[in-house]
Amino acid sequence: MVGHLIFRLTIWFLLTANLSWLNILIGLSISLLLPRGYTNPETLKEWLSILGKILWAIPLAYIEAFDLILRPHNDEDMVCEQVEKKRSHRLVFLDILLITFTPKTIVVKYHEEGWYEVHRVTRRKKP
Amino acid sequence: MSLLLIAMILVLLIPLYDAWKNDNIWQKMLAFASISTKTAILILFISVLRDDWAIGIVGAIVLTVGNAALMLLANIIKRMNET
Amino acid sequence: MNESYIYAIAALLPLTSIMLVLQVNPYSALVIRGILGAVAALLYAVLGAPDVALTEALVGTMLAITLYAVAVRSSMVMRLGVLVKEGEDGSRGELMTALRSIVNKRQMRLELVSYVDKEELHTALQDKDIHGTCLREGESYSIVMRLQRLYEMIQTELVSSSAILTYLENSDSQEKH
Amino acid sequence: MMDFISYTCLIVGVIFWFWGTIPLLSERSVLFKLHSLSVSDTLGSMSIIFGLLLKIPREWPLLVLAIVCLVLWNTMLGYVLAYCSSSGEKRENR
Repeated sequence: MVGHLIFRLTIWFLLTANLSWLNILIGLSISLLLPRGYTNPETLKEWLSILGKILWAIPLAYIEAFDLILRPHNDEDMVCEQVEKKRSHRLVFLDILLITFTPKTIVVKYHEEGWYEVHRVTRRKKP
Repeated sequence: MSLLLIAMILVLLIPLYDAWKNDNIWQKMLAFASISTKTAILILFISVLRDDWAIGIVGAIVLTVGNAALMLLANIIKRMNET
Repeated sequence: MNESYIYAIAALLPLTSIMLVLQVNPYSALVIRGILGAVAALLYAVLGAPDVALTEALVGTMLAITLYAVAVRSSMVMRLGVLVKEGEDGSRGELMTALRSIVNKRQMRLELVSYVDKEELHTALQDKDIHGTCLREGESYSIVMRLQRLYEMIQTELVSSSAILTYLENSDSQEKH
Repeated sequence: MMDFISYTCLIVGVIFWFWGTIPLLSERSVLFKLHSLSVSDTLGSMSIIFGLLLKIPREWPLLVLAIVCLVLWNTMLGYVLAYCSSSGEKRENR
């Protein structure tokens, strides 16, 4: 509930960049009026851990990108990654986002039973 | 700055050529995705170059809308191939 | 004017539009239409018309593409009525493959619509639910087409000996596909 | 100093663009091209926007919004394209 409100207000203020009373009022009413779907609540701890992961993913992605540029990766393969079951939709979304964001891995498919099909590029192994 | 802009326009030509030459529909979609992002970034770049807020907002919205349209189109083309 | 890059960007628009006109496959044309929309939005924004650019991005890229996709999907199709009990295997499968390749050459799809008995099949043909029917008659198949264009197209190109093609003379056959 | 960092970011971004877009012309699979496109379109563009942000800090709300949009949408687009292009043949019941 509060999370939704903060998220929408942030986007509103970034978009309008205006902190007058009228604008705050309009933003508040819009973010209250917009419909929201039902989601099961997550604990604060899960959110903090995923936030940390997101912040860490950005430098990691750049490191991987430089690795790709400097040492060409020419081989590709598919792996399956196991994650814990019974996660809420938003956390699954963030998981997929994190895996796809790093340039070496892309989630191809998500199965309900709790594992992802991940496509990776690797360096060609010498036989 | 102007030189960088010319380089960016040159990069934009690569996916254009690819979209023209490549016959596979998914390769064309990749080129479209690339062009859609690149044009949005170009709009943002020019807005900063000219210090124009209105153009910048258009850039941010084009970034969102272009990608949303791509997702719709990708899903529709996937359905086409199924039937 | 010292902003020479404007000319470079302006040159992209005719380039993409020529690309769009030269496309043959409707789906490729859709994708190129999206590219044209993106490039047009860029040009409009550069020339100092953010409102036009916004409209082009919203309508030209998103709405038009979706509507065109739905239109292409529902119109570029040949619906052929068949009976459920005549299975897809054997000679009919071969016939359908031949038909499909003929139709695909013109960027269309072949859609098989199954019906339970002959009565339903004929009503569907009369009601213009389907473009033609395919029925087993002894060893061979008889294909009845309702539209003249489709009939001529299949007649000139279908070389299969196991099918007899007929054109259904209708009272109001001016309707174009 | 600020100018130097911003130009570095911009040039790195453009180099990423070049590096990631050139594989489009090669004869590789869609997924492989998607990897290099995610380098160029997400990371390179982020770098370019960050360079612009340092250049004109006055427009920060818009550029931060652009970065957030870019990360979210481009990454989701990569997933959607990978999903749709790989399961084009297989029938998917949803």
